Amino acid sequence: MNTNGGGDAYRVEINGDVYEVEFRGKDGIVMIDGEEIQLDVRPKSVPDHYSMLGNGESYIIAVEPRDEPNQYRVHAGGYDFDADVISKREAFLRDYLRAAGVGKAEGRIKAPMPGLIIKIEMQEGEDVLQGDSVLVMEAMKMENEIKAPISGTLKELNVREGDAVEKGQILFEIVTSSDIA
Amino acid sequence: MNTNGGGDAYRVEINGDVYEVEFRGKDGIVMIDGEEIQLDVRPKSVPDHYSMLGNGESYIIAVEPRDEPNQYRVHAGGYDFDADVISKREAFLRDYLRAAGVGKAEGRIKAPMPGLIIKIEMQEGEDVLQGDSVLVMEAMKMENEIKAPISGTLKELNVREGDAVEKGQILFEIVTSSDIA
Amino acid sequence: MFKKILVANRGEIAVRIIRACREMGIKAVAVYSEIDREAMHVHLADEAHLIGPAPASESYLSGDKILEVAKKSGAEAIHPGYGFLSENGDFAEKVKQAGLVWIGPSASAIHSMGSKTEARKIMINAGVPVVPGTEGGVESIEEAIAFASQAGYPVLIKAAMGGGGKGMRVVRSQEEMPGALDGARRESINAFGSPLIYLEKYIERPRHIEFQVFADHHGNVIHLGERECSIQRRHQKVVEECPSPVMTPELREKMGASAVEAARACGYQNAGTVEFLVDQEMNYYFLEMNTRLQVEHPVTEMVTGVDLAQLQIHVANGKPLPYSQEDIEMRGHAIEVRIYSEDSLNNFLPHTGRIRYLRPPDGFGIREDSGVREGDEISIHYDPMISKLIAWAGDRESAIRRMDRALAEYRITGVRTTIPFGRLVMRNESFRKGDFDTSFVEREFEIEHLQAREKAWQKVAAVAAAWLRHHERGKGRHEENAHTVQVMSESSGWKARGRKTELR
Amino acid sequence: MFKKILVANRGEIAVRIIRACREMGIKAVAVYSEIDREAMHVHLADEAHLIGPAPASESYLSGDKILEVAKKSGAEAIHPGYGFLSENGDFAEKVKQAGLVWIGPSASAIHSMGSKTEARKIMINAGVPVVPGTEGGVESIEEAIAFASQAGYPVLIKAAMGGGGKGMRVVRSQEEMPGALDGARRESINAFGSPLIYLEKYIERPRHIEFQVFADHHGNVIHLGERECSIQRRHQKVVEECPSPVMTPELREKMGASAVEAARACGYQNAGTVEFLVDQEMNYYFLEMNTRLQVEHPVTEMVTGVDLAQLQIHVANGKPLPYSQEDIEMRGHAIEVRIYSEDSLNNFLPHTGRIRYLRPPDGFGIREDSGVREGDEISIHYDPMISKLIAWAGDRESAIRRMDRALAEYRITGVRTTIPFGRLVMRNESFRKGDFDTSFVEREFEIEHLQAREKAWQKVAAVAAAWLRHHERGKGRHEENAHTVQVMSESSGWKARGRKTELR
Repeated sequence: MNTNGGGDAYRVEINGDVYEVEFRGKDGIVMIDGEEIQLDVRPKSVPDHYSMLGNGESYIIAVEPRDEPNQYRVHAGGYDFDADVISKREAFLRDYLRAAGVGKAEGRIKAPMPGLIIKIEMQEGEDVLQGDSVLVMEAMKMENEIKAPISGTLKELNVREGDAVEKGQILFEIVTSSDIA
Repeated sequence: MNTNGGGDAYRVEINGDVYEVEFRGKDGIVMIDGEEIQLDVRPKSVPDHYSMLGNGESYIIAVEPRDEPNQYRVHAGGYDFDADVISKREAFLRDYLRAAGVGKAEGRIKAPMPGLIIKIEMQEGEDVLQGDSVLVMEAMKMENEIKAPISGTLKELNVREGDAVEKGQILFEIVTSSDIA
Repeated sequence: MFKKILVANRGEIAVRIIRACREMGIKAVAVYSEIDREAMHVHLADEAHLIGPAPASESYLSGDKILEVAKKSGAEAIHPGYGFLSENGDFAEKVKQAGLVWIGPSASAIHSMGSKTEARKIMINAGVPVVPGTEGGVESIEEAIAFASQAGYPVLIKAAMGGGGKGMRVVRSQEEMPGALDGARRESINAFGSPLIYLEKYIERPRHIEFQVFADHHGNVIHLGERECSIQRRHQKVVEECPSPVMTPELREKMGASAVEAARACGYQNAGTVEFLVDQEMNYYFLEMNTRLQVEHPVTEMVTGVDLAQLQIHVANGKPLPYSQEDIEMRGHAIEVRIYSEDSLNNFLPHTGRIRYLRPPDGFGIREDSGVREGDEISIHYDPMISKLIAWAGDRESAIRRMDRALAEYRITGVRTTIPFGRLVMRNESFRKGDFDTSFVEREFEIEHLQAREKAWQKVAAVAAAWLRHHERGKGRHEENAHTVQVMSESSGWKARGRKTELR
Repeated sequence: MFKKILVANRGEIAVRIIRACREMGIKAVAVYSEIDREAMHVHLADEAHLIGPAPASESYLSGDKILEVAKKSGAEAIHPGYGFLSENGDFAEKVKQAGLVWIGPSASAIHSMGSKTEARKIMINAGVPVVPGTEGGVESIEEAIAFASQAGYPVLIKAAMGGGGKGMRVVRSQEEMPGALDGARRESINAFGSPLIYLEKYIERPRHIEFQVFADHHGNVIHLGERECSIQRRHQKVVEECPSPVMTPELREKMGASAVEAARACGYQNAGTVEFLVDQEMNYYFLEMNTRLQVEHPVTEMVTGVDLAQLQIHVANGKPLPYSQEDIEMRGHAIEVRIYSEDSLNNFLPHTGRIRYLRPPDGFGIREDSGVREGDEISIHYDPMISKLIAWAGDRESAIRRMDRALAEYRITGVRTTIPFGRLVMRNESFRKGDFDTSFVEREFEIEHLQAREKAWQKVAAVAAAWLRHHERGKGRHEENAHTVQVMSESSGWKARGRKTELR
């Protein structure tokens, strides 16, 4: 599958779309979903920015420093993309584990900013639907509803009304039935 | 003269004007020509910039990286200033040496940019007046006359017509009569 | 003319006013909180004075400290900007009593318009159309339900002292009423220090169109045309334009006359904005009057050519308006996109952090009003607005294309922003046609739509992310095995690395 | 409309054209030399192709390579910008023969106007006033001296194929003639590949006023008012404005009609500029016609509201001008200051180097057309212009104050710039009064004047420089004696450092 021994091929997932990207040799040849691109990438002298020429097409890309090792927030063309990049090897492993029922949906909700919990709308153990408001945080003088990103059961509600929370602190977890099974 | 032992006082020369600046203690008290200023300087997170509050007055200052140890090119208020900063100790020494006839006027002319010498207007050993054109350099498609900054005798004309020169390379030296004496 | 003005604000509006002062030859005095020592308004001002800790209540809302600085620095007038003390009539009065000039309307006009209920009464008397609503504040849930039953659902709960969408709730049925009342009161107390709320009939799918008015101290009142501000998220404007795509010269004349009437009715002076709701049949209703310079004032400036901030100072100095109504001419079209530090992929949640890189676009027709620079921190203490990007062009279609081009060029890293959202608005079919209302964002921008970006750019992002991962792994390995790599011939380096990866 | 355009240029004008394409929904193809891989125009374009090494003769002047890229990329038209191939009629012809559209006038118009002597003849025939001069090129020193004796000194030597001040010499007496002829020829050969020069009567203290003209392919020709370009150093414009402070509506109509006549006389199409010298009695003389977009076109755009770059593409596409002469309305006043990488303290010598920090000003009325960004290198290979800063306001006085404010806010480090010079111009009494001519820079800006800056700022600079020296010494010592310092109590740290200094 990969003439270079499998180490230079990646699976990239953005908004549910999956791209297979493979780097071939040092001449800047990249295969993306079977299409060959002559790629020239230059890190800019300014923070986070890269200039890319792909078959002559010109792009400026900015990439945010990451919280998670495989996660990249890419700014391209005025849009933002959250990309998950794993090597082919990791992808095989992940697929295998998922097929075997191991692994967990991403139901752990973190505080998106520092703030104050002013209202909790649901109780631990309750069933929630995607989009339900679980709690209300105040930050920057605004009330912000924190909604359930997936449907499931509300577990480990780690905060109480009046708590001050730090950015990134886990607020609650939603466990799907497949997680429980 | 200086309660801290003389190490925190400086003589600054800009465009022929001389300022005496002394730093007193750690509370940001600065004396400039006898006037007391409460000074708060903060290096900015961007290159070369500093924010200064002096008795409540606000200034943004940028300072270029230096070629010479005592020389600072300061951008302030949209203007550029070439400042020469020496400590009081160095100032005493310089005054003493000058009085004793040691030291040299700054008659060494360097190439202000990389370029090509296309014409030499004067010969080594000739007497030159301040403002006389000594040679013509071409750079950026323009002919640039290199003029004598002081009057004196042209010595060590180190370049010939057709030479390519690097930025900072010494082109020639003008020796004043006092230098010779 | 004044020699020195204190600017009682921070961020882009403080910068805007400092620049107006500079251009008029007036010294500008900034005030700052402890975390704002490095803020842009401090750097650009002629003087800057510390007024307290980060929380606004102890600094930018502390009128006494600000007055103290004004006296100490010898400022003759105070410009409040928008937000903070700008619509605080008591402070305006204190400024006057201290012998200083308040750059804004009189305390009584601020008080009248600050109370939504009183403002309604004045407008009704002046013959300006208003939305049906409760005559005064509503205290009990029964009162609220009684009004809603009579006027018919949906109704809107609003904070009597409010503004900017804070303390607002739409109620679509009786069941929603208790929770909505609670929430609105809580926000109102937090934001305005008052639990007073009132109810209005909720106009379905209205447009939000406002008129810029200006009055001097000599009885002259003019308007400078309208602004279309229907593109809102969480009841907060995010894209504004001038003129409105649905305005006709006839309607402009009629609504402009109402706006001037509204200003006259409350004895108005200086810059103000009369906000109207316009329904699908182009009926308009007085919504409220903002007694200050508006965030979105630049679009009016670009189209009329009038510098509103300088005009405020001019008028506050007692000079007559240099323009009559006939002098105000509108040319071309301007659009503003507010760049907030928010994650538009994540429900517009405010995003705090340090701006690592920031470079706005430039070129013909592009204006940026910014309050922060590279290296600055977006903290939880203040509004998360980074800047306002404005595009002017000869016609609306060209202005939209120009804004789209500019947004694509804008580079910010370190915080997430509303730039991607702005681009999607510029490319939205309904927006391009001018066919939208205040429900635009919730109707057109389901979270799924926000995430479904141009696929071509998504592919580029995928390649870039893969390249980075690849490159980082290369680097990591290189450091780890520096010795091994060095003894390899250069040409076989890549292959060696491939093999190494297999082994780990 | 075109789907793809190749931009045969670099720097700010390439960026300007790429943006115009973007805003019209057209793909822009950039070309670049080896040292320009990281240049701004490459980043902003949709496509970018390498065309050769750094020297312009092997890249941006290589018409064949550019045509090759145009074919490969599928571009339908070529926009040459200004400089490089923009006034090369042979290349314009080649483009046409390759089946592509040249965004500019016909090869014959370029050839006619490119030869200063032929242009003079055409203008004389068309009844446009010209400066007395030699009828053709001058080869011998005798011819030159004969003309000068007849017309009277001073006379001006000019490169027949020239422009931009290159190959130009003022000769005030017969003794100066030989050296001046040599120098002018040398520069002309280097810059334009031709030793052909000619002589003109030198108009003492003239103003340089030029008219923007526009012609479509359907016989319509209009002008878009004038630009005042008298502020020059080394015969190169550095500050321009629109309108001219001395223009009257009557003179504008008269000169505008001459400009339109000039364009008609050479069968002109697309954007062009007719340059006039205006003497102290307001007589005007045709100087030359530039058959391309002008560096200073933004001031016209700001005042007329017309996007000249977009209009060029529109007209080249064969569409009729969307404006008649009556539609062109001038509003307010615009000033441009060119930001060059030059040391204004040191005889405006070009300054090479890497831009360490760059942040332009912004706000109402401010436009920046930039070709470089932070981290970019100003090399010896190309023009040292960094950007053009433009300020618009309702009147000239306000535009000057706005420009002054903006220049004071502009931050660049790493290279020396014309920003301080720009500020001095804005604050110069003669400039403010509009009382100046092309000798302004040499008359008002002796090197001594350039160095004598505002003393208040000089004092600030002195304190800053001392602080830095002090701070650096502190730091150095701190690192050296980290151990010693650590054991000292914090409160006595400074005193200890003082003592340490004494000992070294």
